[in-house]
This record gives sequence, C-alpha cells and structure tokens, in this order.
Amino acid sequence: MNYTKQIQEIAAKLFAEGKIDVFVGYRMNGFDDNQVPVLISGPQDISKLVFTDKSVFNLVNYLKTDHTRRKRVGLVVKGCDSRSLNLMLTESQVKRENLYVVGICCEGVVDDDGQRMQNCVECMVPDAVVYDELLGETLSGSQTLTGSKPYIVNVDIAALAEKPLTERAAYFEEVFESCIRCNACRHSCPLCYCAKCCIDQETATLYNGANTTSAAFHALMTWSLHLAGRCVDCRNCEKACPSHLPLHLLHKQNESVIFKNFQEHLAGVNPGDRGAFYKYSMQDPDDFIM
Amino acid sequence: MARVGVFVCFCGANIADYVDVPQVVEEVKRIKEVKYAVEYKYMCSDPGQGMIRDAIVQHKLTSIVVAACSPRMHEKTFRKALSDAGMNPYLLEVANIREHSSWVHQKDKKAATDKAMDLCRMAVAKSIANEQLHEISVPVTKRALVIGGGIAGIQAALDIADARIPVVLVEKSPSIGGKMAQLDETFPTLDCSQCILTPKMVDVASHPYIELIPYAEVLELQGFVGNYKVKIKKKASYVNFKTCTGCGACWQKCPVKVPNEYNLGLDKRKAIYTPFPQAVPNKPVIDAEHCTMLTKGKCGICAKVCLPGAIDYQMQDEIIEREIGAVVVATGYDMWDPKPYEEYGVGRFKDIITSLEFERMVSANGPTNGVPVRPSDGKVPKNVVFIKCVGSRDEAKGIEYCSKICCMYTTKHTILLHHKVHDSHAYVFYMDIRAAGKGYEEFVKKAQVDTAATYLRGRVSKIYKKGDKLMVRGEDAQIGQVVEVEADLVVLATAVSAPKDNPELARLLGISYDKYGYMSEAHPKLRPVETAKAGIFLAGCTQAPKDIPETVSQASACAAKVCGLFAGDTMKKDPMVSTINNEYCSGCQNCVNVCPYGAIVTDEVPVGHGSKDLRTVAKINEGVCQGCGSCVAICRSMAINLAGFTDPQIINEIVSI
Amino acid sequence: MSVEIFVTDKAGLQKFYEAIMANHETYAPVETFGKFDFKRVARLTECDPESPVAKTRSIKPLFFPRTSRVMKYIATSAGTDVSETDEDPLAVKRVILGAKHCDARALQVLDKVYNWDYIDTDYQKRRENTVIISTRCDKADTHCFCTSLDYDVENLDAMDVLIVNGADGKIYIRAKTEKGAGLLNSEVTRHASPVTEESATPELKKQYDAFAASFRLRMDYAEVNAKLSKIFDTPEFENVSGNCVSCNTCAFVCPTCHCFKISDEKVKDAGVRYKSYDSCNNGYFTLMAGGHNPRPAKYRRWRQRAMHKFVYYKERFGENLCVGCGKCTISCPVNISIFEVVNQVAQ
Amino acid sequence: METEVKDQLVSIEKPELVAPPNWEPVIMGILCNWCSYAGSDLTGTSRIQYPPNIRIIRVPCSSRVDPWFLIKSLQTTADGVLVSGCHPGDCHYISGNYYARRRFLVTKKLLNFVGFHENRVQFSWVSAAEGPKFAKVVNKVTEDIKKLGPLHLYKKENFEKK
Repeated sequence: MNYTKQIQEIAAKLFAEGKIDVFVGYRMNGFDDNQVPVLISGPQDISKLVFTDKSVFNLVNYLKTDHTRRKRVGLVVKGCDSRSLNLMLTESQVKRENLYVVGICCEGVVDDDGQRMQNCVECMVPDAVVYDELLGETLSGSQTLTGSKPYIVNVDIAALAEKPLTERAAYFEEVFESCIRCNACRHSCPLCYCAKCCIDQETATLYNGANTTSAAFHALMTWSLHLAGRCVDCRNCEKACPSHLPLHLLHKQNESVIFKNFQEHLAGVNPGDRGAFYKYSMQDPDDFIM
Repeated sequence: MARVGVFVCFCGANIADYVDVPQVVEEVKRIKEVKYAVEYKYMCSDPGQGMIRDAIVQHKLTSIVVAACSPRMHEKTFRKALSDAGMNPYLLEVANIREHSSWVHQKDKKAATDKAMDLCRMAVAKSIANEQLHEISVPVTKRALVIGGGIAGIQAALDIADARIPVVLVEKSPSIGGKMAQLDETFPTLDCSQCILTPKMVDVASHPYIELIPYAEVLELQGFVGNYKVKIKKKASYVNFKTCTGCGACWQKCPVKVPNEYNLGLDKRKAIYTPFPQAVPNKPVIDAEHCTMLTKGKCGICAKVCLPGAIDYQMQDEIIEREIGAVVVATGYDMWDPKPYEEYGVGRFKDIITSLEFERMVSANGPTNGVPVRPSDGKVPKNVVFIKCVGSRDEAKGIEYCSKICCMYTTKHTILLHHKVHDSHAYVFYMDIRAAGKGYEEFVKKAQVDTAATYLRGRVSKIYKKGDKLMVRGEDAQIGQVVEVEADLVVLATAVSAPKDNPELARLLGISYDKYGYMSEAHPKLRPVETAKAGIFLAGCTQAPKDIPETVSQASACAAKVCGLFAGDTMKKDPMVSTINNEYCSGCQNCVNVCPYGAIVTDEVPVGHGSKDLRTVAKINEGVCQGCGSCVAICRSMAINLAGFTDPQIINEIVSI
Repeated sequence: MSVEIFVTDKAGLQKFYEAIMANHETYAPVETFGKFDFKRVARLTECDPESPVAKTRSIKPLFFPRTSRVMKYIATSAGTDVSETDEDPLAVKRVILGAKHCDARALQVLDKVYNWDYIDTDYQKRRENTVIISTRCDKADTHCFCTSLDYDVENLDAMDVLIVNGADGKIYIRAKTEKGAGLLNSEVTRHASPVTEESATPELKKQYDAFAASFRLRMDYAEVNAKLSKIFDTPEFENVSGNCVSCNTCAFVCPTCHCFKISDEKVKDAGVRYKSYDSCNNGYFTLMAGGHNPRPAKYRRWRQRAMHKFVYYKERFGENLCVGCGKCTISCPVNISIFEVVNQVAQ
Repeated sequence: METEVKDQLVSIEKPELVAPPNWEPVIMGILCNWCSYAGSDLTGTSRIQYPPNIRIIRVPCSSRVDPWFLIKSLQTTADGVLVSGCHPGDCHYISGNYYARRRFLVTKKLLNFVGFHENRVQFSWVSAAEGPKFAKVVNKVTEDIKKLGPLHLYKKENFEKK
C-alpha cells in the first residue's frame, strides 16, 4: 500500500486551485521508518507527504484543534478514520463543505515493530466510507455496509470473557492501577471533542480529582461508555497511552454487546447514525430486567 | 455556607413506633451543615408547618429537610410552608422515612432507625445542592383542537365553543356523527338516536366558534401545552363545498355502485355520495378509489349534472396548519371483527350478522326500512338468537376486557325485534348481565317480561346449518345441559375495540396508549380525562369502552379542563426543567435527537467573549420541557442539568451515607 | 570519603542484588503492559534491573508520587478536624535498583525546586532514606541526548552506587556517596572484590567513550539556551506545535516535570485532599476562576513548556529542566521530539 | 476449623478478602418518580416488609440515570445497585425507559467484563401498582448481594475501611 505519489498530486492540485488552507497528512518522522502526522499550509511542503502501511495515526483527530477549525482542510482517511469523520459530521463538529477528503481503501497498517495492527486484522470496514476521492481498489470487506459480512469478535475480548471473574477483576485492577491519568487517550481520540470533558468538571473533580486507581477506573469507564456505539476502533488512544494499556478491550467489549443485542451497524458507517445510545428499538433485550 | 433545618415527623405512631425519632434527630445534628433539627408529632399539621416557618426565620436556614411520609404525599404542603416563610419553595427536600422505612421494616426497629438516619443524611446532602427555582410562565393560544366528530367530539366542541373559545373539529369521514348516527334507538329510554344527535350536529356546523374540518386527518403536532401547532391533511373531496348546494343530483345520476359503509355493506351507495341523509356537512364527496372518472378518466356525469359546477376532478389533498393550545382526542371505537369465531361459522353462514348490522336493519332509515331480514333469502326471521360476549371477556380468541355496552344494547335489540316482528322469539346466550347504570337494571327486567325472550346462561359452542335454518348449540349452565336452538337469524354482540389508527395517532401526538390500543389517561381514578402530556385530553371510547351518557360526561369534562387551561393569558409550569450551560455544550445535538418533546433546539453563540465567530449550541424551550432528564444523561460533556435533579444533587445523595 | 570500587561478574552482581532485596525495601523495574515501572520487589526474577532505557519509566514517582494525600479532615457540627495522612512511611530506608543515569540526574534538578522558597519535607525524607543504584547505559537509544546537555554524564554523582559493565564480563560497582558506601560495605563485600581506582579508571573510561559514541542526537545546548531566550514571539512555535494533540503524556512521563494540582474528595463528613500530577499542556491548566485563560491556544502552552525547560528554569536555578532521556519523544503518539523541535525553533 | 472457613463470607471478586462479622450490604436504589417510586410507596402503604439494606434515590425517569451514577455508587457507598423504572410502553415521558434500557445493558456487561459480578447491578420494571413486586425485587437483590459479599473493587479511600 503506497499512495504517496497520488496524495502529493492531490495536495498540489488542491493548493493550486485554492480549495484548501491546510492539508493534513503523514510525513516520515526523521529518525526511523515510522511516520508522524503533518499539517501542511502551503505547496512548498508537499514533498514531505507520504502514505504507506506505516500511516497509522487517525488524522480526524486534528479536525478538533485550533489549527483546523474554521479552515478549509484536506485530509487523508483510512476506513476506520472515515467512520470517525462520519460521526464528527453527524455530530455537527465539522462542516462537510470545508473538507476535501482523500479516502483510502486500506489494506491495513503496521505498528512500530512491523506487525500488522490487531484492529486491521479484525477490520470490517477497510474502505473509506466518506470521501471526495477514493484511492485504491475497493476491498470486499465493505460488504459490512450491507450487513453481509459477519461481525468479528475481538480475540482479546473472547479470551478474557472465558476467564473466571476473579482473574478478570485482578487483570483489570492492574490495568487501572497502571493508568497515570494523563488523559492522552482522550486527547488523541477524534471523538473526544467536548468543550470541557466531564471528568475535568467541577462536579466530577469534587469527587474525582486525584490520580488514584479508583479515579482512573471512573474516568476510563465513563470514557468508554461515552464512546460506546461510537468508537471506530482506530486505536489512537492505545497508541497514545504511555502505559501501553489495552484500552481497546473496553471499547470492543461495548461494541460487541451493542452489535449482538441491538443489531446496530458499526459506528460511523452510516451517515447520520449517531450510535446505539441515541436511539432505541421496542425489541431491545429485556430479559436482564426483573 | 449552607444552613439546613431538619424536621423529623412522628406521623403519630406511624413512624415513631418503628423508628427511634429522637435518635434520628441527634444523629442528624452531627452533620456540619445542619443548624437546627427537631422532631414533632405531625409535621403536616398547621402547628407543624408553623414550626418550619418559625425556624426558617429564627435560624436563618438556607434549606429545609422534612423527614416524614413520601414526597408524593406532602411535598406540595411543605413547599407552601416554605413559601409562606418567604423562602424559595424548591429549597425543600423530603426524606421518605415512612413508606421507605417505618412501614416496611416494622420488625427491626434498629435497622429502620439506621435507614431513617441514612435517608435523612441523603436528603440533607441533596438539599445543600438545591437551588432557588421559579415557576415558569408560558403564553397560551386560546384555541382547541378536537380530533373526532362522534358524539364525544361534538359534545366537547360545543361545550368549549359555548365558552367562546374557538374550536377546530377534525373528522376523518365526510360527515360528523360517528357511531351514534348509525344507531336506531338508545337504551334505556329508547329515544331515537338520530333525533337527539342531529340537532347537535347542526349546532356544530352553524356555531360561530367552531371550525369544522371534515374528511381530514391530523398529520403532525408540534409544540407544547398552550402552544401547539397542528398540521391537518384535508383529503381531496373533489367537490367544492363552497359552491355545492347539496342538491343531490350528482349522486342520483352516478352510475357506480359501491357497498355502503354507513349500512355496513348491507346495501349500496354511489361513488359520489353523502354518507347518510342527515350528514353534516350535507355535501357529497367522491370516493376516489371507485370513481371511474378518477380511476380511468371515463364518465364525468356528476360534473355534467352539477349546476353550480362544484365538481373538481383535479382537486388535491391540502395541508392546513392551525395554532392551538389544547387537544381533545375523541376518536371513538371500532367494532371488533368476529372472524376468529370459526365454530360459529362466521363468514360461512350469511344469516349470522353483527349487532351493528342488526341495528342498521331495524333502523327506520336503514337498508331494509326498519324490518330485520335474513341476508340469505330476505325473509323476516322468527327465531332470532343473540350471542353476547363475542370477543369480549375472551382471552383465547378475543379481548380480556368487558365491552360494557353489549348487555344493554342486546336487551334493546330484543325489544326492537319484538316491536318490528311481533311473532318473533328471541333467545339470548349470555355469560352475565351487567346492567349497572341509571335505569339499566329496570330496563333489562322490563324487557325480559315484555319480550318474553328466552335467556340462556352459557357459551355457544357451535353453529351449524340444517336446511335453511341455523342450529345454535350451547350449554345452559343453569340446568347443566346442552341445548340446541333452531334459529332464522343469529346476532353476535361483538366487542368494542380500540380504533386501529390509535397507536399511530398516539405516537404523533406524543401520548401513550395501552396494550389494546386505547389511549392512556394520566391517572385511572383522579385524572381520567387528562393524558400524561399536558394539554391533551381524552373523551369517549378512545380511552375505554363507554356508553353514551358516560361519553358525553367525559366530553364535557374535557371541555371544562380546556376552559380551565385557558382561564388566564399565561400558564404556570413546574420549574423542574433542563438547563444548558453554553460554555460546556459542544453542539453535538444528541439531546435534540433524544428529546421526546422536541423541547431542544439549536442556537448560535459567540465562540468567546465578544467574539464575532459563532458556534452552535443546544437551547432548551422551557415551556416544552417536561423534565424527564433524558438529555441530561446522554450529554457527554455534562452541559445539561435538570433543575431539582442535578448531578451534584444526586451525587451528594449517593456519597452521603 | 575514600573511593571504593569493587569488581565482580554477572553472577556476583545478581547475588549482590538478591542480598539487597533480602535486607531492604527494594524497588526495581517490573514489566507491566510492555513497559517497565519501578515497583516494590522481593525477588530478582520479578524484575529486570537491566531494563532497556527506552521502555523504562522514570523513578520520579518514588519521590513525587503521581498522587499523594496532603491531609485528611472530618467536618461535623462539632467542628473540623484536620489530620496528617498516614502517607507511605517516609522513614523506611529504600533501595532503588536499575535506575538510569538520566533519572538519577533528574532528581538533582528537582532538588533545586524542592529546596527553593518552600522545602518539601516529604520529598526530602524520601530522598534521604533512599539509596539509588544506577547502571550506566552501554548504548544510547534513538531519542537519548543526555550527553548534549549541561551536565557531566561520565562523572555524574546523582546516584549513590554506580554500576558499569566493563570488558570481559567484568562489572564495576562504585560507591558515589556515603549512603552508597554504607550499602556496599554491608552487602557487596561477599560477592565482589575491591579494586583500586587506578586500575578501574581506564575500563570505566573506555566504556563511557563507547557509550558516548553511540549517540544519534548531538547539539550544543548553550547556544540553544541563548537563542531561545530571545525568541518568545516567534511564529515558529505555532508551526511546530501543529501536530501536537495536547495529550499531556510528555509531562506525565517526564522525570523533571513537577507541576501538580490539588483536589478534594469529600464524602459523607470526611474528606481527603490530594496532590496529583498535572500538565501545562492541559487547556484548563491556567484557567482562572472567572473564566480567564492566559494560555488558551495550544502553541502558547507548548511554548511555555519549552521555555520553562530550557530558559526559565535555567535562569532561576542554573540548570536545564531536561535531562535528555527522550521519554517524552518515545511516549508521544505523534513522535514529537523535544530535541528536534527546540532546535528547529532556535534556528 | 474447616467449617469456620466455609462460613466466612468473602468478596466474590476478591476471595482473599473476608467480610467482617455481621456484615450487611448497602444497596443503592435509584427509582423513577412515576412508576417505581410510586410502587415503593405502595409497598409501604401496604406494609409489605422487605430487608432494610436499600437506600432509595428519586429521579424523574430511568432515562435520567447516567451510568456514572452506578459506577459512583459502587465506588463509594454501595455493594450493589438497583435501578428501577416504568415497564416498556408505560414511560411517563413516552420513551425514556427505552433509552435507559440500552445503556443499562451495556453498562452491566461492561462492569461484569472488568470484574464486577453481574448481580452487583440489577434492573427492574416496577409499576406504580406493583407494591408486592417491589418488595420481591428488593428481597431478591438483597439476597443476591449478600451472597456476593462486600465489594472491594475500586473503592474510594474513605470507603475502603468500612
């Protein structure tokens, strides 16, 4: 997967036609073969742009920053990224007319060690679902859009669910204890755009300000429930976590429960779909309620 | 710094016998914010309220906790006491130590006392976060919408209009009148249904305060009590009512014949028709489904014969909007279809008819000019079997409830049969005879004597054909034997069922309905004409099966409610509504999406102080908000709070024990 | 203090570590979720004192915990009782194994601010009662740049005991302080033999030279310091902070960052006041009551962080608030290198 | 000795922690105003007895219940939580309980996933007429949570040494 040339051409064209103010893409990080996001504000830097299977970070995250608000932005999105973009559009955080979206039919990206990322192995929507221009061949996985591809349950979730309660409790206690509450997960998540996050507010901090394990538990649980039915599994949070916590467990758990019980589509696949918590069906399971 | 006063009630012995009240008071006094705590025999009594009033002034209290019975019982009482002392009434919290402690833990005084202490602590903690709230006043549009033009809708419309409040009356069919217009005589007085109804129908048409919109349906209701906006679809009638004189030339000449709904298909009407001779408005409409001019473009006779030129084949459905303040729902009922009773041969034997069909036959303006006949051969029946509870009180095939009116109308039918066919004999299969009502039991008794009808207590198990007769086999439970009756005609007293459109209407009005499809009242006993949605009222069978007097009473009650609602220029409303903190709102509009009342809209505010850049935030319409808190719980940035149930209040409660 | 140097081999070093663990409260790098955290250990098998520098967290949390209780209080109508917390016993002697040079150095930098206008007694007690054993790295990581900074890595005296891997599997153990000497006297003698400074110095020098030669990143920090102090208003800060996602990770993993916030948790009538890490990259870090925020924009916060590290702290205490460990770059989700950025801005 | 060990009540999530003697659980009951709170009032009016472990909080509708109320309760005072609302279709606010039902299921499963026993959070539909049902529900929840032992996971400091 290498779209470096195409993306450079598109960026050059967009700047030449005066269609955008900023182009968000990837560049080499300058010391090894990994890449970092880059915001390009003019044609002079276009040669920096690259796109390969090392283009990992979800660039939609940059749509919530000062650098892009109220500007015309061009950006590159992979399948998962485009789903988060869809949610940003649905939730009125960005205006579609201000964006020029280069969609990628993503064959999967690799982590720092060259291993294919787990979310790519389990990816159900590799094609970008919102774009102005689509690069690459459509991959069969996009059938999920019509529901013909079965839901893939995350292997870690399945493994943990098998374990006895006490083991799970002990495992997660270590997870929450290892959290240093830097909130990097939140800041790197494209869908955490709130003007002021609930866990930073006075009401919450009054009971929750410390960096204790219990506070980390509260913060991460609340966070994952706020992303339930919205998380697109781009794993920006996990990449950002300095403690390398398996944050995807929480999200994938919610996703699998939602998918299984409410027959919902994957988050952000359908434009206008706000996610499972913002609608209901009379047929939702009722058997867990006395 | 909060200064809380706590008042613990003995409730006579109700609390004091099972909870150590003085100990609760001692415990509560340990809380830092509690500046005054006292116990008393009856806090709700006048001296009890006096104590609250005095303590507020004397101890400069900033919030009050009353530990007594359920807040659903006396919250209003104590709020008033706070008001009287010049304190904002919403600074009150009630700790429910009677229903939630003393009455349910009568065997363990220590546990009940401990729990009462915790409940008090929770109430104190919540009250510290209480804020001053003020009743909301909302302007009112003084115009009512009545949906349904049966006797319920007619009565409600007339009563409201007589109070000089404009009414919009929407009727689905071409004429008002409803089911009552199909009846011959009414029980228990046997006065002619048409004679008492039609004058009212004419009144509706001529009333200066009533706007009658027949042949129309409600499409959409927006807004909130006092300020609704309704969209009404006026179906195309293809006849210009303004120019039509109602002469009748068109329907006399129309060549297309269609089963007549008014007579339940017992005879035919034309494709252009007035439902019945006394219809109001007495103007014909074209049945677009059957008119050959509209379906195939051939014919056009009615337009040719119409001298005023009122026929307009190009007419389209029209959407009209009205601003209204209240709604009366009076959609009536449907007759239950007895198809599931296969063992009776329903559908197979022509001589089995429903009660309403019988009613039409014996009606002087009916298809048979008032004489009951057998549909199979047109002969006048001699032996007629009436079967009651067809569909009613039958969990297996029909509906669980009693339809209430069948006992009475079947009695009436035996009388009518006796009147019309003197040598006839009526047999009545019944489960019970329910004749509660003024003059009802007397009516039944007299009918049994006068008609000499044979009453058989029991269910009919089978009906089969023998020659041109119907053999009705059933059990006479009183003698414990199977009986067989040879009948010329069988009349089924079919159940009353909810209109099939009710659920859809309920959804678009935003009110709830029960499992049968009847609209739900706000309280079965104390608020039987209101719905849970403020400003929407129920009249007649749309709520449950009713007879005419009950329906009329409820309709008049609705009118009284509407008039009461419109008594002032503004309405007062509970201040427990959501509020939005613009600073935290990120404008995702999820709240707009989940609000069941459409109470949330979007607004533009400056990005920062004095900034010209605008961003979108949500905005609550206080008048519409009912205070459910759905939006609060889904707001991720906690920008919304519900007055009276704010996050700090609830969290204070959680962590206080 | 006479310089004491011991030499041993790998097995001897392990026995030395085990002896320490047996007799002292010991902290060492323990692998959790793919990175090493300093945790209380009882056996050598639980930990890895040779943990790779890139994957090891700093030892800062052992002196400045990520959250600590400042006080407890109980408020009733009878009055408010404030009490000291029973925070982790400060008087217990501790030993840290496997600390990296940069981490040890960071404590020297932090000492300045903790002994400035207010003396943080908790920090002091923890410092006094802790013996730090630090192994000199053999090879620099991609993001290391300690040798470029304003301190002498070779002769660093921030640790109490220095361990250096010599040639032929020889391992040198050297006391740097009285505390370290005391520990060596009681624990090391059975597992290592003393050598003279003269015989050890060439070996140590050789190891350091090889280490110093392995750095990818080199620069002259005196120049950067000087330039940065003059360019507060350069628009370059806005450019370089462009792809920063304000995630705060850099501050939380930094061995020298020491900003904190105070928060209360009050439940029922009892409350605890906590002191926890905070980061200047947080949008609300400078938010004042009343709503004014002097650093609302990301680049301003970014500038503050860079300037504090290389200008303000240097002006006040004569040292950079950076030890060149590269932890921020490694943890950064978008690989922003403070080295790269500061250089870029300064040019 | 053996029988003693058997009789000791332990926390189900952390079997190494033993409940103190005469331990009684605290259950946070969050009830909607229109159905369940009214139902619980009816239980009182009918003098139907139930265990005294529940502490009741009134909210207007089950849809007002933010999942973090449950988390907060479990982290502080409560060993278990009961949330009760109107039966589906009966919501005073038309659709509130349908939204709530989805959130509850996901929250319950998530809590269970991270190590809380599934009976720590329970839900019920209790109408204003179901006084006896409310008592039955409280009986069951109390019984369930007594079996689970005290909750120790992620407790706030002030509640650890209860």
